[in-house]
Amino acid sequence: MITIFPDILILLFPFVMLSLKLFLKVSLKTQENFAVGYFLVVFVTLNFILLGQNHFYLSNWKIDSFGIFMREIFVLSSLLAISLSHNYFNSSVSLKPKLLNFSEFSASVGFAAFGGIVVVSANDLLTLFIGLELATIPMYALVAWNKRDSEGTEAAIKFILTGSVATAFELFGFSYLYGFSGFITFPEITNAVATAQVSPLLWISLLFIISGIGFKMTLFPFHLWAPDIYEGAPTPVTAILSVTSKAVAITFLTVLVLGPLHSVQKEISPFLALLAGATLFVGNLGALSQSKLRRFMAFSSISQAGYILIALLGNTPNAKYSIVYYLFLYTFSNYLAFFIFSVVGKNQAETFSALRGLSEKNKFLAISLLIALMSLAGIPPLAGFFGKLQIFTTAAENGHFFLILFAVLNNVLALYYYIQVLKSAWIDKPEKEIALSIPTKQKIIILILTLSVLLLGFLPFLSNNLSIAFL
Amino acid sequence: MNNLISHSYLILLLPLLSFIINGLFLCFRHRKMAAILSTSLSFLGAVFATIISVNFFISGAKPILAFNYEFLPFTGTLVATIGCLLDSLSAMMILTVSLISFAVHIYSIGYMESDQASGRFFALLSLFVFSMLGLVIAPNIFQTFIFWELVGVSSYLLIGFWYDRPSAVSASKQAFILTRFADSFFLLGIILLSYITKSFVFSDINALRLENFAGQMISLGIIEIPTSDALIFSTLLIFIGGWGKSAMFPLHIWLPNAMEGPTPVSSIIHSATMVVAGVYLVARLFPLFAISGNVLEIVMIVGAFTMVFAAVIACTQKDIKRILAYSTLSQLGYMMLALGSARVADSSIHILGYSAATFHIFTHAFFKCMLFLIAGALIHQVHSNDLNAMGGLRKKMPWTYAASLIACLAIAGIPPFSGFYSKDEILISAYQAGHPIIFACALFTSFLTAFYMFRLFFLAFHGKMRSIPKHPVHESLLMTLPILLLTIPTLFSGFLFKGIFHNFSPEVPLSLAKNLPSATFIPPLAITFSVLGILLSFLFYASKKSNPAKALDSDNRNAFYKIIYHKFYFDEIYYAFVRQFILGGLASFARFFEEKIFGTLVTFATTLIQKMGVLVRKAHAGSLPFYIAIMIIGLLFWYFASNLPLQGA
Amino acid sequence: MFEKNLLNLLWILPFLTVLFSIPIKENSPNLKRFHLASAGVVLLSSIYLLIQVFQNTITNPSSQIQLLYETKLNWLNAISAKYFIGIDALSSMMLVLAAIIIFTGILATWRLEKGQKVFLGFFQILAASVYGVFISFDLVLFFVFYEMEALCMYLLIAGYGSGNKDYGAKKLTLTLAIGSSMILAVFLGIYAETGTWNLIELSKIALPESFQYYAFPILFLGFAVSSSLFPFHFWSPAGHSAAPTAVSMFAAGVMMKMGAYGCLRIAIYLMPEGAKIWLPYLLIFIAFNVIIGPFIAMRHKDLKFITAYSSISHLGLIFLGLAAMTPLAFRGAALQMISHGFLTGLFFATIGMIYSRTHTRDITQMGGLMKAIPFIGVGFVIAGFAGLGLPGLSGFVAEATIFIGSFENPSPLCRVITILAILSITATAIYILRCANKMLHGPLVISKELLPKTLPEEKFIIVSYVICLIILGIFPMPFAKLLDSSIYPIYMNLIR
Amino acid sequence: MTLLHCLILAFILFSIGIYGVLTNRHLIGMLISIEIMLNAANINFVAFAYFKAQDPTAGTLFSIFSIAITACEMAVALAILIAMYRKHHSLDVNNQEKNHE
Amino acid sequence: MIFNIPFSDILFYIVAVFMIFAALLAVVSKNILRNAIFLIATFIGTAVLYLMLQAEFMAMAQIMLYVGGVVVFIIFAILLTSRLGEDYLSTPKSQKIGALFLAMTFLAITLNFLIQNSNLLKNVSNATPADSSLSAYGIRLLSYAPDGFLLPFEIISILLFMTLVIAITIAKKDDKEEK
Repeated sequence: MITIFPDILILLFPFVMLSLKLFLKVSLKTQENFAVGYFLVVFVTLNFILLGQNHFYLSNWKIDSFGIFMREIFVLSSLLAISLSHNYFNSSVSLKPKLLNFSEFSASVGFAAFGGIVVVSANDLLTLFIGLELATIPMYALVAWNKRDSEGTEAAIKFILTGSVATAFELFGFSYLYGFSGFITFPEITNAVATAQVSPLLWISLLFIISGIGFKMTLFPFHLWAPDIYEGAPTPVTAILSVTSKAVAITFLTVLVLGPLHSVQKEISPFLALLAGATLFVGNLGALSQSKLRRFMAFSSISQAGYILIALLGNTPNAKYSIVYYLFLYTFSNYLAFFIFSVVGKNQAETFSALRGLSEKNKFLAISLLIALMSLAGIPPLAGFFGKLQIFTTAAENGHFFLILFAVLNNVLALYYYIQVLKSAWIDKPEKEIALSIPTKQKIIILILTLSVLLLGFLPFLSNNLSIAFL
Repeated sequence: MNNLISHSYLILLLPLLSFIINGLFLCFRHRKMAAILSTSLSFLGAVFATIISVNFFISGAKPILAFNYEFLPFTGTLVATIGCLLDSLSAMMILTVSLISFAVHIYSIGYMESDQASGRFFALLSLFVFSMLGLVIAPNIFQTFIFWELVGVSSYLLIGFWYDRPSAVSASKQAFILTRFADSFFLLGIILLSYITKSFVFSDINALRLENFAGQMISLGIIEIPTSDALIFSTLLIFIGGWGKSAMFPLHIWLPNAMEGPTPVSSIIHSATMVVAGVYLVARLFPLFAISGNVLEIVMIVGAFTMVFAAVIACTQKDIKRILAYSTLSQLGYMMLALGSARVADSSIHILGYSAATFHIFTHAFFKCMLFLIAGALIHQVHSNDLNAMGGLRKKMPWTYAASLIACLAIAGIPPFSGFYSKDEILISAYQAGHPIIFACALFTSFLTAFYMFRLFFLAFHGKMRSIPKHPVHESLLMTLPILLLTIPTLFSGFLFKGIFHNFSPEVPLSLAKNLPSATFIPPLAITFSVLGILLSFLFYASKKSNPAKALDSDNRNAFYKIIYHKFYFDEIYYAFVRQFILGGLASFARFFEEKIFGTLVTFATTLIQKMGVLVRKAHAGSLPFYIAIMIIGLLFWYFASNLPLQGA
Repeated sequence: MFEKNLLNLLWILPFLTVLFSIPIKENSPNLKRFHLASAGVVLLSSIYLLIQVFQNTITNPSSQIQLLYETKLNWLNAISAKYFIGIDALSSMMLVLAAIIIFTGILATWRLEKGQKVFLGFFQILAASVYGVFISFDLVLFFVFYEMEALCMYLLIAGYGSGNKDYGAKKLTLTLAIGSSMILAVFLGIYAETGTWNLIELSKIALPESFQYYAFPILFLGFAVSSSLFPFHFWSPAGHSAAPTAVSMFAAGVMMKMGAYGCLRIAIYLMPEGAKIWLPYLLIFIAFNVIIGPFIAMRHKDLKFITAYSSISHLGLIFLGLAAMTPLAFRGAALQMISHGFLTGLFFATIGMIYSRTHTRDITQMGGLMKAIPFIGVGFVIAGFAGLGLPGLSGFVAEATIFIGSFENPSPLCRVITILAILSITATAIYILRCANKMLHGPLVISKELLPKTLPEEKFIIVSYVICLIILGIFPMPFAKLLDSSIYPIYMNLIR
Repeated sequence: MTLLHCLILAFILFSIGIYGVLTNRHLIGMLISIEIMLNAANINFVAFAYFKAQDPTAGTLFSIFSIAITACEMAVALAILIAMYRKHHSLDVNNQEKNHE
Repeated sequence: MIFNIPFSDILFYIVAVFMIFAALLAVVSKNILRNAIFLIATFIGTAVLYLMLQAEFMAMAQIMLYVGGVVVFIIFAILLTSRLGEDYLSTPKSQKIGALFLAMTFLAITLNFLIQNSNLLKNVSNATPADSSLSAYGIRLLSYAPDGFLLPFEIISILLFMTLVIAITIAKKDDKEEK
């Protein structure tokens, strides 16, 4: 019973938060503490679930190891996003007005997390689709959360319009998949794909589905929205977008590609490989000459999406394992970077020049930033490297050497732009002195994240625990 | 005897000790101590060397491998060792080097007295002696190369001893680079030779027979040649090493320039010992050279040409050290010529050439060293190298005058002085081996030698003082003593040791020349030429009618004289070559390639990526319809590019 | 057991040093003392290990690779990567080299005024990374250590360097990253082919020839990037000229050797067939390094550029040794790695000392420094002599071994390049003497008061390097024999 | 009336939607075009359900759900539009095209 | 010949043409309110099509949800945000041509695809005759068997609730808190 318990907890979370505001009228601080505590409890509960078994609830609600780990990632991401948003609700940050409606905000975050959980638990196309929308629609709203900031609403408009087109793609894809197989439940689709003669209907459905999900996962060339939206959204939302949203999308693809479409994985792999290669290349190119941190992170996360897509080229247990492992490490690294940016951007716009002189003002932050960015760049012994190594190993087992070579060479480009950021923080002298203060709570979180990024890759703890569950 | 031999490592150890102690501890603050230590160790060394070599010759002159330490094994048989080979040649060289080094040490105490850096001087001098001794006792060619390089470096350091003088610095650089240039061929020769023979040891190399390699081929990269030819080629390459070190034409230019160093250095390194290393090398590998086709002829021609060439230049110079340097070149040419002329036309060997060359090494070392010391003494007094500043020193420096007369007579080849005997043998050898033109050249050069040496002698000591020295002229004991000491071998080494050198005969795998023509007419002829030279010189420079000032005037001369005076402009050619061809040509091209061609490629690649980055950045300019359009285009793009079989099978 | 723990400590200790140095106050003299002590401990342990390995190798000679003091722990089970470290002859010598350079590198920053804590911290991480590279025998572990240096290299150069430092630092870091990317790709390929990362196991498996055909050049060139083989040498002049002294010493002395070490230890060892196919063609690149390198050095005025191109040409000799594929040439290459480590360390150390006094590296603006700072001048000259292959110093031993060894390879191209390489030693002499003469000799240009006397720690640095150069130059035999025990298995793989 | 006809109709509607979304400067106009595209997808579902699928109920139900989802999306979109209108007083696409880069 | 065509086909063509025209007008019409009206027309056409495809429930839902829900939303939004009839925004001709080209290309490619694979679309399955009665839908909708729709049904209720919350949050004025 404990297996379903966390799902129910997350489902209840938005209602509880709304109740807190509407009926109990508790203060913002209590709300924040409660939300963080709530997700912590869920995270801990998730860790108690026995791994390695498949559970089904209501026939179609599937909970397996992959699902549990993805839940952990969604919960973790929500937890971190809510802690990150603390500053933004309490004061004006980054020269933008402060955010309002915390309870609705956290409720939306909770809904998005639940959407992710739906995606990973889905056993039919419809649930999958609804889950995806459940995870996406709150994002549209979250981007627009700062109504008093015109950039935010503008970004949200772009986001929702392009997103709806992508939804149309997805629907088309699903309709053809349904037309091809005649069913919407996974076991039947699996059957149809495996036994029936594979027809172009399947391929066109895949084309549409991948194009649609490519939007959410920021695959080339459906990624164009990302920089604008990442830039326009409030920083915590950007962080959620780059982690939860991406995690949901890759989960969606994993559930499909390694689930019903498993038997045609070989045929899809060239497509996926091309997508991955193009995505990470374009992401890296775009990041080369940026000056705004969030926009920069957008391109960075585009290329990360390319890397993570590579994992789908591998065999089932390894691929799932790699995705989970990578997402864990990516979550830590990415949030670490965003936490630092939010601290730095407290009283100024979040641009590269805001970082200037960081190493002199605050060594701790500067070192954390170094660790975060080098982890994203995939430099050992930091976490990001091991995630990438795992992904590459997975793909290598199926012989995608040229993609791997291309991807690792792209790492050099990535290194270049991460170094650009580091240059601002470590080398450049500040233009004007702006005081830096870190609240103790954030300091602790940054410390924890730094240590995780530093150690989780090199120490075999996480990797081996995950591998026991999968392999 | 065996007891002594077992301590033969002392030959190397004593100077090395002196170098280390001086270099590390005494060099800066205790320069007097350094001088004393160095000199006394050098004295010990000289005594030890004398005992060893005398013992060696007395006990029958059988080659002994005194010690042989493994230095670095390469492959099975190819092992680099550091050892000590005592045979006639090396014993003679040990004796020469040690004695001269001792003399020069004493001399240097006086000569370097006022120099603040004399500690360093003695350290480096010891280093040189160590290296030179290591070179002469080498039982294998690898050790030869090691010490060959070390003498090169000590020569470099000593030429550039006064490193704040730009001329000294550039001379030292030139000397090092030119010899290094030759050495690179030497090294290549060694590697080629050792590749063929699988051994570095002289006894193995000298026992080679070309016939053993019949039918074998070896690739030199571009071409494939028979192994026997490769062997000959490697011999030639090794000779190029000697070519540079012994400053044969056209690599000779460094030697006169090397006179920028302190005079004791010139005397020991650039006249008596190091520069004969090339000759020594050829002598050491004589059997190899003998079988190697025409290499000996090349040796002979190079030697002969350098001999005449240098002698001609020497006749016009005004710098006494340069005169002596050209004289050294000329004498080295004699030696090379002697070695080369040992090969008779019908490819038999006239061993007299070999013994004459070694004999001349021996005698020349003493009298030339002495001449340099004398030159140093003169320079020390008048503070100038220029003959213009000298003259009439006969009365002020009587001992020196007497000694220099002896030395000049020796080099001019007047009996009974040592030079006569050795030079005589060279002439005979050249004549008997059937090289009449070479013989004529040698004879002519002996005339020139007498002329230019006495030109120097007369201009320096006779006539009137042409400058007023700042200090009163006197003879210092420390400087005169070694000069006088060296008169002893100059006087006696000729007729005393003539016999010993006749026993110097390496095992040559060729038949010895027979039916040699009689050469009894040569000694008188040679003496006549020498005397003619002396007389002519007297006529020009010392007789009543002569006008030294006019004789020394180099400006109002005809073109021919000027060309000779400017050493046929070889310095200028060298500098032009280095600046225009090496630095301006090759190096500039290399840098051009690196920076302009290759660098442009790299810049292009990075710019390309940057530009692509800008393009991608520009694409995200914020236009919503554009984004949607790209999504549609993307869908269509992947329709075609995704490799999915969309058109059905 | 003690040695085993010591070996593990080698790479852990630098990290611990960084950790414990965090509470120490910035600019406190204890900081550098603490770091120096830690580096000293590593140095002593590495020397101790070298002696142990030496005794072991001499007492039990074997044709197999002799890995001592192995530690083998399960690490990343998912990809069956192990924590597998050990030491053999080659790695023990490289360790000592690295430890000496790290130790002296810390000494060379003794008078750094600003940001010492960060500098030393990053420098220790660099140290850990090279120690790790030389002792790890698992490809993942190896790569982790190999790539770790990218973490700190940029900041060390861009933060503490001189001149066009940001540019140089980026060029260096990114070019090296290209190399390590190539390496990683091939490692993954090897893993996909065999399912193991264990170097020892892999050496017993013959990889498929077609795989070797594609993978070898990528792997070899990947390693060669950090050893600045043409056409990947361009980082070296820019990077070295920008780097601070200690980092230059490290980069040229150790890091560039890591690449050559990898070429020998991994590329040639694991892919002998690929090596046989490709190395003859790679000789063309090597020719550039060996022959054109010194000529470019001749044309430069900046000391660090000269030294960088000198390094390029010397590393070309290492590659010549590797490409000749004879045991003797391999040994020469290994000797050259160590020898060049010392001599280039000395070079960059003296250049740093000179620069700290003259504030210029343009040799035409200096002169007569021998008068003012004879100690440093002598150090520079000795480094120069070692560089041009003077017998008695280590350079000669290595170069002669390489030449003799590579001449044994009968392939025409190899012969031609060997011959040209031998002849190009004159060019080396030209630029080194030109440099020494312009800078040290002649009349003193800068007034003597501006040139402070040689400091004790500088004397120590110079003396220790000179001792190393001389020991290796005069007693090469034990080292050669030691290296042979590591090289022989590699050669056996090649002819199997 | 065959499956093919229905699918063709759906694609025609989709293309019209594409044209509309690309040419309409009014944000609500764009939304309307997107609605047409989504509607086309639903036609597909129903057509497949009628002509081909083995589980026709599922297809029909799917399209009902998708209508609901679309409605949600529209609701949120319009909410954002209204929020934006408050700020900008315009719903012109061109008004918000700032040069971001 | 035209009489050979069954009635259903003729009806289909009529409906199709109607829908296409309505959709075109909904897209190109210059008045935003008119656009919305034509959208209704399109939806009604779709509903008719659904009826022809024996999806009565679907047709009902289409009318209720789309016409009654979405379009009303849209019209409200139009009324809220603009003054009637004054909202015509002209688009550059080049953009129109580009869009037309893109749309036609898309259409051409997709139609080509369909025609290429038309054989795949012919095999009409008659595995189970569709039980399109409302109760069948209802039972299916609330069943939690493996092919039941209870789960999506529950989840979509959450989705709707969420939409409610966030749409209100986004659209409402924050006057109270702004002070």
